[in-house]
Amino acid sequence: MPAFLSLAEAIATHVKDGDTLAMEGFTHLIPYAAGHEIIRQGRKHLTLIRMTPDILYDQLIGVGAADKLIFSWGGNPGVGSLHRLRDAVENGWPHKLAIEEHSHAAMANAYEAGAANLPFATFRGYIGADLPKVNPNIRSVTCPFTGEVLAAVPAHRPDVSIIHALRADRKGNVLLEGIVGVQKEAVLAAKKAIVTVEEIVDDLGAPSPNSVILPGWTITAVVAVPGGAHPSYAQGYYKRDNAFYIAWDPIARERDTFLAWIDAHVMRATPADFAARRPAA
Amino acid sequence: MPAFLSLAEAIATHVKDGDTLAMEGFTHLIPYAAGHEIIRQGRKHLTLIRMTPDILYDQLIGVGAADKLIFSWGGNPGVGSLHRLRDAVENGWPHKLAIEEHSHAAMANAYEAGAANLPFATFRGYIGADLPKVNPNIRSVTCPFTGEVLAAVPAHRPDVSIIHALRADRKGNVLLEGIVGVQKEAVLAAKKAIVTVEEIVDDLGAPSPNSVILPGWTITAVVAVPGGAHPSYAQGYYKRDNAFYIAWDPIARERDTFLAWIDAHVMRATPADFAARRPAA
Amino acid sequence: MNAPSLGFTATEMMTIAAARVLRNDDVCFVGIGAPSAACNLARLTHAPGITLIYESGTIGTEPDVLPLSIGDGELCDTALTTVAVPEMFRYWLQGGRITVGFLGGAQIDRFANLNTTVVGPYDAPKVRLPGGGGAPEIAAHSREIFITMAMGSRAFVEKLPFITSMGHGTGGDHRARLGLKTLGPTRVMTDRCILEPDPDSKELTVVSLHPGETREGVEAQCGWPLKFAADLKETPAPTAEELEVLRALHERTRRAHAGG
Amino acid sequence: MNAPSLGFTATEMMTIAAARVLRNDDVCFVGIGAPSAACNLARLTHAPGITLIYESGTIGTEPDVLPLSIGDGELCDTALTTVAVPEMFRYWLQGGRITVGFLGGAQIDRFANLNTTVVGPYDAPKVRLPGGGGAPEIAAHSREIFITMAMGSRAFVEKLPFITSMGHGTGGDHRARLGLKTLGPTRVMTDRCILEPDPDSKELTVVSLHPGETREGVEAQCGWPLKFAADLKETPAPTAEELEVLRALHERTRRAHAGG
Repeated sequence: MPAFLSLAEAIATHVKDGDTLAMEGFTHLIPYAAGHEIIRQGRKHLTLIRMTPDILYDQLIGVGAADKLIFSWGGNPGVGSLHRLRDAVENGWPHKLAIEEHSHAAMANAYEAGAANLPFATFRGYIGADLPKVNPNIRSVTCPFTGEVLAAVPAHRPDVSIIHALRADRKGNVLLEGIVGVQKEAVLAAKKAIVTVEEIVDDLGAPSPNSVILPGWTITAVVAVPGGAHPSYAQGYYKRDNAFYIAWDPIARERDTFLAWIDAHVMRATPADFAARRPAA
Repeated sequence: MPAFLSLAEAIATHVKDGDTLAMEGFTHLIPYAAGHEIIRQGRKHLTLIRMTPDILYDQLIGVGAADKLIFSWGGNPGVGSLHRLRDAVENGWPHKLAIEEHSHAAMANAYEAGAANLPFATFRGYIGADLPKVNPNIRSVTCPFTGEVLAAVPAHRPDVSIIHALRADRKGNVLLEGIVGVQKEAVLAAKKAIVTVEEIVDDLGAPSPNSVILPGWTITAVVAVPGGAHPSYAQGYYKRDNAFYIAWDPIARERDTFLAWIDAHVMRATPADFAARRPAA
Repeated sequence: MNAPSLGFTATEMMTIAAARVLRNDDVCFVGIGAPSAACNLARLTHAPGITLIYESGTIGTEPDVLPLSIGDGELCDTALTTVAVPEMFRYWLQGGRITVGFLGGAQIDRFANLNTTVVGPYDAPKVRLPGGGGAPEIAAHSREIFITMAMGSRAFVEKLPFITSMGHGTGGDHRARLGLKTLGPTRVMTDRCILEPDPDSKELTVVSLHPGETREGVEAQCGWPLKFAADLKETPAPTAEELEVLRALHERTRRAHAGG
Repeated sequence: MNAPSLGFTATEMMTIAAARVLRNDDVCFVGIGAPSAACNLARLTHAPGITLIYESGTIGTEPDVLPLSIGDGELCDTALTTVAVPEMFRYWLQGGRITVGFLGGAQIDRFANLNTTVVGPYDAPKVRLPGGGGAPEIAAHSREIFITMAMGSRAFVEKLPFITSMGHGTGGDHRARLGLKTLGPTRVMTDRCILEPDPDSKELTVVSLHPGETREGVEAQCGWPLKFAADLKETPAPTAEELEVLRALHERTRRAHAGG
């Protein structure tokens, strides 16, 4: 059974400087509150894994928490650039960011392989593309039956994975629904997993015998943070705050407006503030 | 959109002598009615793929429909031997049956690889076991990052896969629930797929956005056969007929009692008879 | 440039041209932006049975408004089913079940290779673009690829600094030599014209000019010497229904995303 | 053989001995037969928090009656969740999340290797057994393996005709030399005694005789010269509660499976 902790306790106990950290959520259920807590606690030298870095990692990169980013698409979805990510890669601000870049297929397969405790993932990928020329972690294996050469990437095995889910029961079993992305794989691939949830309930209320549920014994810590995915969303709880995604562009474009935003909305805020940010469902 | 056919039409049109045929259903949702139709239509020289041959393949093997069996566990679950399978392997009755034998992990991974259009599946398997000595389709690949040697098996790519599902809607979309086994993978790995269902409805009534649904455009033919999984079961429709599984042992033990049963319950029966065989849910 | 007097914008023409080539039985892997608008326009007009798949895992989705991201809740709410992302890339894309993959990019070359990764050297980029996302494997595994991009001499370039996703490579049978059995890019719908690869060389060739466009005007927006088909056509102007449905879709979308 | 006067059968003793070694925080990969009875007995007595997983995909199941097959509807109805079989073998078993895997077989050797495949030559078997099913990978990936088997000189054999699943191979550090980090078989619960591998040689050694059993009686049921621990113990007889719960479970099961 996982520990039921406050967000501050969960991050303080389980996320260390230098960790390899995966925070997942494919547009849906992105663990923003946890990311803000990591910023507040001043973690440094993180290796951040995430398919779509999104505003979450733009913030972590902008404050200098990350030494390295492993990713496959680094934009503000439907809006444009992640300006803090670009500033780090193009100008080395606040410091140089190492990148290991993959395709979505590679990243998804790498999580899947990690969950399956395999050392690598194989798939038919990167054909005719240039990424293998710049990423030494893209290699190949040969099918022992047909001789076909396929792409191979190392499995993701984060020190810690953090996801946001709909709800947990009193045993720490966790329910995901809707766009479930790679969160289950991220949790099962990790040495430790922290799950923030909208609420903790007596009965998960899983609608199907095949609902996506992570048993409590696969999770290290469960934290209730209502609204903890904002400006991402929680299916059935509140909608994606698309207006915030659009508003982020000018905020992140300049270093001073970014730092002022972080100071006001992260450093001077608490996880409880997320509850008030939820738009209607 | 799939064709909505009678069972006789579906088998006559899409299952040919010599085909490689996967009929799946892991204890739950085994497509018995379709198997009986294949027997009635006298198909021969089939290569049968199935993790757990079960009574279904005992019947097909006993009537001589199969030249080869690819499998991982050939027993009557909880009861004992599959006597027709044993008679074919031990005594060559009604003719010699070639076998390609794997572990469950290998078979499940081979379906998964087939659904993913990969030529092979890799997993950490068969360590210290003798099966690789007798099955040339168990080979290995080496991880290009760690040097670890892993097991490899060819992907399953059946000519036809047949499964039984709970229900289909008018567009041929199909819902599975409960123990879903490898059926989704078997359908997606096959060149053609036939799905028998308990009923065809206006609305699938999927309880979760993540319900296991096969879109109609992945299926070749849909056939309504109420009770079509008996003596296996359909979650929420009728229970597994455990008494029949126990009763099968003496029926199948001798060739003449087996042939008499096939004559009475398959050759002289129709798909409609399955409806009457359903125990209560 | 389309004169306002034409009654539609160049972007509308591009979206409508892309929508028209979609078929009722297509299974489309949809990207955000013009592809999403085109696919949903097709669904709301001539191709009501089209299957739209977004890489977030939503299969057979029928959104009432265009999503801002590929994973808006609207997509899941209206989908036939939603699968995990590893399954999406393994069973559905690599599985060979997609008939049309939509791509776009910051830059394209004459063989319809695309760059969405960097401008300048990879290790010291002048402009760091978002990266490939699903594109490398969409380009490989979809039965055919439709590209939508606005023209411009910095976008349609002689040589890409980085090939994010392969189109026809160096042309000819390059795809086949790499073992690909899919068709690759078969159509490029721009704001000014439609291009298709030459059947043999695979070099992109203008086959249709949008209303009001000229050869010279289009050539000026392309960084390589552009070829034109012998039987160059004019793209039929948007119909009233196409414009009406597209504009209503955009208006619903604007209202939905402005909320918060 | 246990005399009727003991008040319990040898099979009951075997099942109860197996149940006792299960812990409240174990995650068990359960097979049909004695393992299923043992795991559910543990759950209904001293280990209510135990997690039972059947290879059909049911995770955290709490059946009221024992399933006849590993995929009875009862397992799914009472499970926390039910996953597809490829996921079961990839994420849950190979993923290293199982603490105890239960195995049995037609034959076992002194290093707890098991045969459930064939008696006689593989290509011309005298007896064709069901085959390995999940066993080869359960044996490799579970943190430890508990084996339940009734003794007999045709079951406990000097040399296996076929190794379906590896126990300790040829003994000593054989598992480690093959790269395995799991413990392999740590306990064999039979109808007459409990055996454990010697810490160094890994040869199975009798550590406890069930009530009423003798060294000679047990030796007669084993095909190799059997070793006994220096501090050989007697297995505590079943308690009244253990017998009551087990018999009630079997009675409920009989009633349920007789229906149809």
